[in-house]
Amino acid sequence: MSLSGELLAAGLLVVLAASCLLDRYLPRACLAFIAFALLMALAWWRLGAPWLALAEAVMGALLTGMALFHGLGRPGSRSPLPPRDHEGRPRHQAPVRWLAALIWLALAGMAVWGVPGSGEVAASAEVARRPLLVAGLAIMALGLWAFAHHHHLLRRLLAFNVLGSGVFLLLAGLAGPVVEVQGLILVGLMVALVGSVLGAALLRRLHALDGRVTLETGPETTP
Amino acid sequence: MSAPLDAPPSVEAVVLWLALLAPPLLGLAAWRLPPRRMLPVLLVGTPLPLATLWLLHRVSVGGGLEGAWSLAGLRLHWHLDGLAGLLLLLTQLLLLASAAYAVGHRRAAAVPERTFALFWPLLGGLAAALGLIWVAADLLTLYAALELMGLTAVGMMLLPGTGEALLAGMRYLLYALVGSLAWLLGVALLLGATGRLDLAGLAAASEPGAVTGIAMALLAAGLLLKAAIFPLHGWLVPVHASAWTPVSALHGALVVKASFFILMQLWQRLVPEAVAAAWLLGLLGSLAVLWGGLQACRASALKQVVAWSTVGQLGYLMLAFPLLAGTSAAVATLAWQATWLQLAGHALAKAAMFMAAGNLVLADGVSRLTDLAGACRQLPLALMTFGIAAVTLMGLPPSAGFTAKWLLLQAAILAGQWPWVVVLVVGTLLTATYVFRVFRCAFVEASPRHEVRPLPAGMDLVALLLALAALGLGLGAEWPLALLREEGMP
Amino acid sequence: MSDALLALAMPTALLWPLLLMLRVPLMAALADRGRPAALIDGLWCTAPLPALALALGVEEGALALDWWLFGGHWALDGTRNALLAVTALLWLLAGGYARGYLAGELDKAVAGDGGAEARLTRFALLWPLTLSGNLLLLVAEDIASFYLGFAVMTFAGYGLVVHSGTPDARTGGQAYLVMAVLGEGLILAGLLWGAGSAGTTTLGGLREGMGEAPGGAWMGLLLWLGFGVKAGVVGLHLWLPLAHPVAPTPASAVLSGAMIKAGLFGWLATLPLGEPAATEAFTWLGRAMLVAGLAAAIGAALYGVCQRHPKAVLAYSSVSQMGMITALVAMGLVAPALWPALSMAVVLFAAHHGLTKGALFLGVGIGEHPPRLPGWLLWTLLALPALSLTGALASGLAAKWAFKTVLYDGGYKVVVTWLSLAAVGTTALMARTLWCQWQADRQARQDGLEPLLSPMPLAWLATLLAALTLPWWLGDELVDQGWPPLAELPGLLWPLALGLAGSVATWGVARWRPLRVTRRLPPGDLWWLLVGGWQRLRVWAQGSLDRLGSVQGAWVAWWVARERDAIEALDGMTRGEGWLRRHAAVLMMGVAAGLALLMLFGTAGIGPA
Amino acid sequence: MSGALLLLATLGTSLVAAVVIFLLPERAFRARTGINLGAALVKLSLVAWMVWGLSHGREYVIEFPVLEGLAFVLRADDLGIMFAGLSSLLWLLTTIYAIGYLEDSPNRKRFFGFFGLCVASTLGISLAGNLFTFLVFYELLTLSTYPLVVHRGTSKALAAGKVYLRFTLTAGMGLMVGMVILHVLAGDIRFGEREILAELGPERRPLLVGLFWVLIAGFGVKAALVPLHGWLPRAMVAPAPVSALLHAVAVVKAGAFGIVRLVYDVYGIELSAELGLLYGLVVVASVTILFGSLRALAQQELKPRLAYSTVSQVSYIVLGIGLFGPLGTIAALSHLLHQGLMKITLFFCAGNYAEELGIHRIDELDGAGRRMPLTSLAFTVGALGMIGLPPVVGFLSKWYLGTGAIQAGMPWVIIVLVASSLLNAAYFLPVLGRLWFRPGPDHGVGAWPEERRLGRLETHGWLLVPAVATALFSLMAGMLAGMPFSPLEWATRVVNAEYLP
Repeated sequence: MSLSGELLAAGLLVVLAASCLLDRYLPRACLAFIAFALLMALAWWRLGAPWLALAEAVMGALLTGMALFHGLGRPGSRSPLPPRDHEGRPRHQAPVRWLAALIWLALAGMAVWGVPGSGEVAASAEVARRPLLVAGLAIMALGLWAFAHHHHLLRRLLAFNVLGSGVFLLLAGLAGPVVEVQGLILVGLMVALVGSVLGAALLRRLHALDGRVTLETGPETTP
Repeated sequence: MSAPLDAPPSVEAVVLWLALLAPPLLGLAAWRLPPRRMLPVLLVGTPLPLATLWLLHRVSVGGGLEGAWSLAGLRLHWHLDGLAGLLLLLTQLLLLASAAYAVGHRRAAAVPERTFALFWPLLGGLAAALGLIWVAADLLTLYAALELMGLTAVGMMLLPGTGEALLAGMRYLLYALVGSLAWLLGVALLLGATGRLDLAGLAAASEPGAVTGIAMALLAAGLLLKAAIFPLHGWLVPVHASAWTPVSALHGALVVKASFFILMQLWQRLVPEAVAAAWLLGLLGSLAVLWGGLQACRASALKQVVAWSTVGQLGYLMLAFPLLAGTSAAVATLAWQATWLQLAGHALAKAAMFMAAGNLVLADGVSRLTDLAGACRQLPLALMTFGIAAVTLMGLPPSAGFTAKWLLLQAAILAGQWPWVVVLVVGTLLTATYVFRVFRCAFVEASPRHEVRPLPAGMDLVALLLALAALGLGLGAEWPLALLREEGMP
Repeated sequence: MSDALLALAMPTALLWPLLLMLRVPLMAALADRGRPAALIDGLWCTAPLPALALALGVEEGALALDWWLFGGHWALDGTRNALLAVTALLWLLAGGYARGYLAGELDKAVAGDGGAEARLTRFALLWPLTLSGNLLLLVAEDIASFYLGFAVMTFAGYGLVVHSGTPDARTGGQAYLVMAVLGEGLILAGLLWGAGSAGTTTLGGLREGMGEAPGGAWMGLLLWLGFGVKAGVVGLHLWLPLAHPVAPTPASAVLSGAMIKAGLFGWLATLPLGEPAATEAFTWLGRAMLVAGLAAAIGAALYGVCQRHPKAVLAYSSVSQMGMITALVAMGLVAPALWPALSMAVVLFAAHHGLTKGALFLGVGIGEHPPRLPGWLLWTLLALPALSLTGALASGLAAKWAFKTVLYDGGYKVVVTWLSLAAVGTTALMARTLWCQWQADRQARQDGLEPLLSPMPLAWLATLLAALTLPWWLGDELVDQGWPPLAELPGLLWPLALGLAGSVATWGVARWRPLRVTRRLPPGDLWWLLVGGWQRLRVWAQGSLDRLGSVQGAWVAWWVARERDAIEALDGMTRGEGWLRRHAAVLMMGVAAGLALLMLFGTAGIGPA
Repeated sequence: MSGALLLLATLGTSLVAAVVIFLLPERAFRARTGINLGAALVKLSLVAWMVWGLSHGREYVIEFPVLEGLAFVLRADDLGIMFAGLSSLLWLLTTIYAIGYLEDSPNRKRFFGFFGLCVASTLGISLAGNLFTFLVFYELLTLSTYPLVVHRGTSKALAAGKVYLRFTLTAGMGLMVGMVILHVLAGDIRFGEREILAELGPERRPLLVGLFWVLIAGFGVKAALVPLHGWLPRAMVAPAPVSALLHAVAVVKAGAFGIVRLVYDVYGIELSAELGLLYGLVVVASVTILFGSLRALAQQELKPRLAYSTVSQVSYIVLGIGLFGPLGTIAALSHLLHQGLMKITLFFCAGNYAEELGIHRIDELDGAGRRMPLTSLAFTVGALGMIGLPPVVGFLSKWYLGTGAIQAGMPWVIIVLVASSLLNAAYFLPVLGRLWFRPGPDHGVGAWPEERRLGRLETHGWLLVPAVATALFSLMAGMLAGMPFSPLEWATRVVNAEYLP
């Protein structure tokens, strides 16, 4: 595995994550997420965790993707979600969210730079994993920001999934693909899947009940 | 978990795992054959707390039990000390009570049997998750159990299927997931730093420093979100207000506390000396007490009052952090006992209170406080239960809340940390304010009578028993506390 | 008398009236509705009889009751015997008199007047109760019993004063009660203080302890004034002229004859009279008492002659006479050496005044309802006690002679002179009384006479007799001065002559030109000033209370407004909850950041470790 | 029966009665009455048994640990049993009264249940052996009286209940904090272990003084010391038996009893005197006495007047405590009982007037003596006792207070006593005057506000008997004060045995 390949993969992951999170056109965002998950599976494969790659491909990409599209609703089905997110947020709060995400990023970064060298992690692997670490940090921060920023429930689900993937990347990047990490990520993947399925189903129900796509209630929703 | 064992398991271990794994199986069985009466539920469930009692006895005689599983190269650790055993016992009792209550609730609220059948496997899953959390001794098991608990809890919250419940459940789901990711991030950092997942090894391998600190901060934030500590409590109240009564009871009593338990375990092992951060947690707890109390005073629906009271009461638990961080052994011992006694007392009382409130709402058919007028005449038992539970929440004698508050005060005064004394006093008065607000509404005599739906007697009885247990724990606190003291702190 | 017998006799004497009192509601309950029982019958009249027998039959004796209050201690001795005898006799005779006096009420009650029936029942109940209080205080040697007797007598006596229920009676009763409560307070203060410093529970111990205690004179002052309310010390006598005219005549008689003497007995029992060891301050107290006594003796006479109601005149005469007694008691403090002899004179004087005043009061009733006696006989009989009171006859003469000799021997001529001047006043008062009665009698004779054999005239005659013959039956040691030699008579009788002359002169002047002064001097003198002052005080206090109330109201309103504001602010705050709910994710990041910062930089510790 | 068992049985009697009453249906009038009276009688005899045992030197203790270094202690000592005797005697009478009073009114089950709890707490207070146990029952008392105060469920009653809770719960918190500080400072102090605090170093003295006042404030709310008395007159909206119990035995007495325990059994009278705490107590008590009397004078209704009178009278107990000396102590302890007897009489009578004739205001009382002679007689006895006239018990208290004040070198207290007596006379005598000497409806003047004719006697027998009985008790306890087992004798015994400095 070359460093440049890693860098490319990492960069691609970040770009996909960003496009998934920033796109207001929801089907496209979902598609971006599936691509992102597939890339993740590739990353696992290359890290030497084939089972994890398989799990990611099946659960992260396939099943979660299905769940997301179910949440979106097929155009022909009963009361599909509008494909575009029209929810806006007041501008003046944006800096706070950015700041919070950046601080979070900084904290995680500080911790990450403090971690290597202290434990049993092999030095050779370390270098190769560094881009992954950076990508993981960036994806995590992006995901967190998006989770705080978006109102639309589907986008929040996406943000949560991206955030989770970021954390998994960090986990693997920090401790290597050891069995503990694989266990944690596996559990995390399962949880994410169940959460996404549940979330998507709930979104459908909520939308069917009173047409809402956000959690906001009452007059404060869209100032 | 059908993994090869390291050594032939001891009888205790077998009993423990049976007790842990029986509920999901029972839950699945109940899914297929939903129970229609309380008695079978009680009969089937009673062996579990008895087994735990026996285990506690063994623990008190021979010290804590521990062990490990090997699973595909992973070593998963568990241990059962006095604290875990007591919490397990508490969990089983509460689960049993809410299971029994749920049978009556289904009948009284006329929930379709098919809808309700889903409750049972979820309950079993929740029971297993909680049990695992108490006995888990490594982060992976903890993570898995935490997630299992969160998802089953969300599932149970969604069961009523109303718009409110779905909305609140959705919010809960999102925040619970994000909270666990924050926790996972912290775990990742810890794992990276030490390469260990088992708590004992982690405590031994970690050294205080920036990495541990940041990891704990991230992890704590996630857990605080899941534990609904101010200001991250926003999801709690809508969830409680819209869920079925046995579910709210379990959730308020146990689920939020599991997160607190994990946080406490890690904090004590990894950053016991982080005084300033502990004070921040104490401060958050204080704010929770105030905020929860004030909100409860202004809430207009009965279940909301109870839910807000949970927010406030959880704040007391947070006071443990500053009292344990960097204080003398005497203070720490006091605070340690106080915290778990408060947790247990609150769990019992809160469950009882939710059930009593549920009974009031269900029987009266109203949910607003002002509509409660005349309830004292028509539903004296439910109101009485509410009152007894409230005694514990207010921390008035002879309840567990009182004894816990006495210990907390003693610890705070001994440590010279006077702000917490003020918080305790103000919190008590706020609690009294909202509790007696309910009574003031219920005692009004001049009111139009409305029809009262008769409830199964067992529903009142279960709630009353729980409330009385919380009351009795006040003066009978010596036995559990002695177990705790013997065990010492991690 | 043996102790055992005494132990039986003394409680009997005290309980008998109470038993008779308890009989009243029983009788009332047993009587048919609408046919009230004759509550005041012969048996009822015998209430003081055991006490009288006790007083006359027992020389000395004491009885200890451990279970009673703080330990009861009842005793009989010379002074007590004399006063007890006179008191019991007067109550007995007045009780008999009351049978006749209240016959009219009974008739009304039988005729169906509920009010009359209630009044009658009340009288029948309270008369023996007052009596038992009066008796108890005379035999009590422990402070608690004494105070009990005094209080019972005082408060039960209120019922006798307001018997008729008219507005005048209400006023009189009010004056009586207000002054009595004031007196009780002063007595309680004095007793507590004295007994507390002496550490005793008996009157004897109190007397001895007080003489030497620091501040003893102040205790003495409290007790003097406290008992002085009852004894009509000047300034505290206000209730006498108001209560006497309105009370039923037999009640007036015992009020003035017996109950006033309770005040005197209080002084004798508590003040360290004749104690040579008493501190210097007591001498000053004695001087103050002396001045007050003489002022009362003369001032009351001057004011009294301007009264129009015979009972009011008699009440002022009581004030005047008690002033003289006060002056004599004061000599016990000023000149302790004289006291052994003087005390006899004081008791004699008190006994004489008690019975004689009783006779006079009963005589007022006789004047209003004259019996079938020839006019000259009736008027002689009415004049006899008057003359006796001025010191010209019988017991009066003996009493006057008794103290005069003692004072002369002690060298206090000035005091004697002042007392003689007071006697002039007494003469004038008596003349005025008889004049007023004459007026009433003329009116009454037109309305018709009543038979002699009714209880009223008989009781009156018996009282008269007892009063006049007092020195012969009361006890030898009290009259050891004997009778004055003829040569001393002019010295004793000139006040009478002077008083008579003055009265006749005034009468003459008044016939020529009517004196208006009587209109402007109402009975009760200072009381009306006090009432006026009290009214003004009340108006002022009401005003300030109202102001205070409005201030408090504003204060409360302010707090209520603040509470409302606080609740509004709270509601505003609770709306912040929505914000918290929406921003939980950001808040989680914030919390994590805060925790991490504190972990990294705050390890030194903000909080006290 | 062993000592511990006897204690538990005594405490349990009313507790069990309360629980059983809660379990009985509302209609079960006879069963409830039977249980009530039976339990009251059993308890009274158990307490009498303990009194007998104590006077023969028996010990009654039971304890178990609640926390490390903190025990739940029940112990019957002379002082405690005195209060227990009072509460069980008056419970019996009040129960009788309440049965008559609440006839045909709703929520009787709730009433009697909490009534039993209230008495159980009072008994617990009297038998508590340390501050922790005391606090447990003290707070329990607050809780169990609340439903009684708001029993009528009117908005006025609910408001009064709110005020009541505000005062008592805040005070309870203050008390708890103070007790915890004391616990931290000196460990678990059993009542009677006076040396623990006395032996603390001089540097602890200021803290002890501060703590003392915190605890006094905590007790003072229930004892209605000015300015913490605000709840008491408002609590008058409660039914008459509740007022009677509140004023005579349970709540105000609990506060006063707490002060007694604090001064005599925790700090010790000598330490309190050394720290200069007693003088402050005397001043507070004097102010309360006079203030209460003055306020009572201004009331136009009977029950508020009695309420303010309570404010004034309960402070006699505090005053007696403050007078460092045996006589003052005797006064304090005996007044604990005396005031209970007299005040409960007055409240019973006030309740009788209200029930039978609908009388609430004082000026409606004209001539009531003729209509209700026995009630009025009982009222007269109580009122005269309050004024401090012999032979009613009030005189004894006043006497010992006065002489105690002289002994303590505070003669000015006598002025307070006399002024209070005069004020008492000023607000009670007009009432008596109206009762007996004014013509009223029975003399053909006017009409009663709401006459009900509850029984063949002047009113319902259940209402009449307790009032007359307590009046008799207060009369007899005064007249026979020298007899053994009279309140005064017992107080003297307590003082001689334990508190003589």
